[in-house]
Amino acid sequence: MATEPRPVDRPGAGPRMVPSFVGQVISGAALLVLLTAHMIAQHFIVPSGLRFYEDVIAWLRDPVMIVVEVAFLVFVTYHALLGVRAILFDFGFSERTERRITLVLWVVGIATIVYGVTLFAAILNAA
Amino acid sequence: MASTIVERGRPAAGPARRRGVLGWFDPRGRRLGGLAFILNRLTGIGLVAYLYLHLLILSMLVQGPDAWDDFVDVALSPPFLALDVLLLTGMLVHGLNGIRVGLVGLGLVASRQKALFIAALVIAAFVALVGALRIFAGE
Amino acid sequence: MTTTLPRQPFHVAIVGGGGTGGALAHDLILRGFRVTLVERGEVTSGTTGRHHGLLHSGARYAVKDRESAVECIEEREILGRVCPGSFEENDGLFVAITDEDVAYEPLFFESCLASGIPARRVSREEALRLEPNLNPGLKMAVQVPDATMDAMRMPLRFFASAKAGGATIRPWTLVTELLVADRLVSGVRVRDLTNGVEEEIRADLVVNATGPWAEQLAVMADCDVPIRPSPGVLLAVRGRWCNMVVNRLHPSGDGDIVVPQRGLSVVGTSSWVVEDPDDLGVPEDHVERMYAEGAKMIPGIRTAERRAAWSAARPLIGSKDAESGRELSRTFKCFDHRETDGVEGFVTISGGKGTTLRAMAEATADMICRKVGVEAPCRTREVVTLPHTAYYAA
Amino acid sequence: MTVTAADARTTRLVVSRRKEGDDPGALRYDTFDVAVGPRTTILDALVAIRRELDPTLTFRHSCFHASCGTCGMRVDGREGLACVTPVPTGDEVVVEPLGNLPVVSDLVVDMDVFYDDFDDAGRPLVRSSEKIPGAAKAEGIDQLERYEDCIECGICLSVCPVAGSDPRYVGPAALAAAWRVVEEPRGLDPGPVVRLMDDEQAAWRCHLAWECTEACPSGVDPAAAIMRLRRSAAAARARRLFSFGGTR
Repeated sequence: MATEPRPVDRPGAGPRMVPSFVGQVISGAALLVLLTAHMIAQHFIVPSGLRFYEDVIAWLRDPVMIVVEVAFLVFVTYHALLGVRAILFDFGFSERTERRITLVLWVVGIATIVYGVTLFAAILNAA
Repeated sequence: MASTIVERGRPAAGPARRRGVLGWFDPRGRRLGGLAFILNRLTGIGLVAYLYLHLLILSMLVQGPDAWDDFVDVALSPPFLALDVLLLTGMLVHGLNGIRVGLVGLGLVASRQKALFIAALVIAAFVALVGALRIFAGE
Repeated sequence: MTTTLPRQPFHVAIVGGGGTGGALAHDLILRGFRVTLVERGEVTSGTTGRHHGLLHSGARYAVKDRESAVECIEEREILGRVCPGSFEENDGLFVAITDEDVAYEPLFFESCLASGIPARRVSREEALRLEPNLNPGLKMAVQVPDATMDAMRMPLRFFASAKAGGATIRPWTLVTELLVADRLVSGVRVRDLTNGVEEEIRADLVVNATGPWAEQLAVMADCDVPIRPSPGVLLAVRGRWCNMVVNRLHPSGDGDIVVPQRGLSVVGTSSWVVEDPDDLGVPEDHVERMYAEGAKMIPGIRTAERRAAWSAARPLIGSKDAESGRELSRTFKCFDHRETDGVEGFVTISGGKGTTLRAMAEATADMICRKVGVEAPCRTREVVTLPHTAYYAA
Repeated sequence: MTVTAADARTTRLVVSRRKEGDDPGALRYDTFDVAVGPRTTILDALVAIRRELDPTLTFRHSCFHASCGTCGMRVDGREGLACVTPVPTGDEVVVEPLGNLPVVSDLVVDMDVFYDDFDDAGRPLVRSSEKIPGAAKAEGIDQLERYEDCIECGICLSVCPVAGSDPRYVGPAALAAAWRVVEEPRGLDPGPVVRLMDDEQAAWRCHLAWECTEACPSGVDPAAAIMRLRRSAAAARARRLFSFGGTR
């Protein structure tokens, strides 16, 4: 169905701290580094391709890798949810709905990171 | 050769190109930049879905070696490997196009978007091909 | 007998949303009238918008039509003041290519000065420095204060100002009949094309400002207007081939002017006469002539990419025997149909050109004031018009 | 348009006849067969329909040469100026109003929304002169992306996927107008314009689909203008950040 345009409001109150686009570019750049590391390290350095349980656990015990993986988790969650937010904002909901979306995504994001870190610890404990 | 009125008030299924939210994904009439926009959005949504799937699957590691290695056996079957190739391609397209979006979108190279998109696609295709060969060869 | 306007303002209905109608609406509003303007399409969609965009210095008319030339140089100065920012003050260059052109130059130059147009002789070398794309074979040139305008946006300022002053501007409103009884016009019957609703607009006076359509409207009141729709072909090519308006230094003919418009160059024009201003056509041989004649001044035009070719109908005042339109004057004329046809409440303004739209409005409004016995001076020489965007923006 | 027998053909035009206030889902088209020649444009064909078949057909037009920008519409789903769009050679062509602007009648859209944004962006400036006195060349005319080339047709707004789903976005034309003020301020202070457009609903809203630039009939390149505006905005932020006591 065609969307019938509504009257345009003036742009918002002014510059935010960091435009979400810039946030997306910065986190995207970080991901380029971290994801490349994640992929190369896990699938190219480890001879077996880091697939089987023992390999994975051994890999995760390396403190450098813990830092890299946690940083990766944080940035990927931020980047992914900011992307979801950008898409949702393009629907043209009301400003109130947009504020709610932002809030919900913050909750989801923190939950994701907490889940990821907890999972990390649990895996290492279980092994 | 007289001009004539043929028909009045024909109802139509819809406009020639969709507007609104579905219009984002309608490739008709789009040019290269528009296709990049569509591709970025689709791969982005796909990657978010994969992220959560990935986090879910990793929880199997908690259940110990047997559960995990059984899963890995399944994941090494050809249909799953094909999904891996798809995932790799999505990451490459999104990531390389992301470089273009970052460079162009901050006004650093405001007028090279087309060349950058083509470059991103070429590199993505090449790396995806190499990756696919390796994935299916089981290294 | 002169009075001020009554408390219930005198209502003028203007038919025709071209530059003349817009400027008249603006003028009448400033004089305290109530104004309703109806136009069957978008404003400026008739002749006004198809204009080549030259703000005349008057030089083109200096030799043969002194009256028009003086009108132009005066209006050029006034419009520059009341429509600031709407013109590119690029001047015009009349270039002599042939020996005949050179022989014509002294008469042209003197006529410009005599009409009050500041003209300056320019050597071949200087002309080529000013406009490197000119035909290097040119002999000499004369610089005059021509300028270019946007054929739609400049007139739009008058609509914007009239609207802001309270005029009702109704595009997409087709006049289906004039309300005439006992040889008195009391309004128009219109159809709102946006919703199909028919209604009557009562007015104390109806002004026919329909340009080349003037005769079609006038016959609805059994009146006669000696208007000849005289179309000309214009050609727009890609590329800004000149910055000044380049004219051929010779008696006005086909394809002897190149007007820069943004990234285009407009070559004009030809001239013939038609019956129906809605059915002009674009004769391909005329387009070819624009290419050929334009290239004599600026050779690059010969191979420039064609962006568009179109026809515009000038509303020329003249006898029905006119064949090409070139012999007709470019001045304008107001007709009070009480005097010409014994019909009261109906006035026609036609003839003229884009540059003189304000003067046409002033003359018409003066006539209306005289008719009604109202004393209200013209203010359009001083009041700066609103930007064109104000016509649309809320 | 007079069409000679030799090169004449008949094309079927399917023309949108939606009116203001109609249910947006209830699309209605009238179909006309029109004689056309090789040079007949969509605008010529519409004028012929109005003259010969249906005087109630409404569409915007003025200059007939891609200079006024009034006849932007969608021909077979693609935006263009009717006056320079030849009638396609197929049997049938669908003509519809621009998208992302309210329809007034048939092919006429309401430009108020467009111009409102536009005015805020810094009114379009028309150069008082492009001539550089005594110069051998009209310098910069080819090189500069001239915002004055904008003919305010609304096509960029119609093709923009972001404007397509969210009317709060100020849109490409207004942003390009703003950039023009920054690029060549002519004595004005461009600071407030940059600050106005440094906004999530303005310069930062674009998703780089680049459709505006591709569709622009006048070569304005609004997308690149938006990107340069972002750079200016980012630079202005950086300056504010590093200048003590500076306020935004």
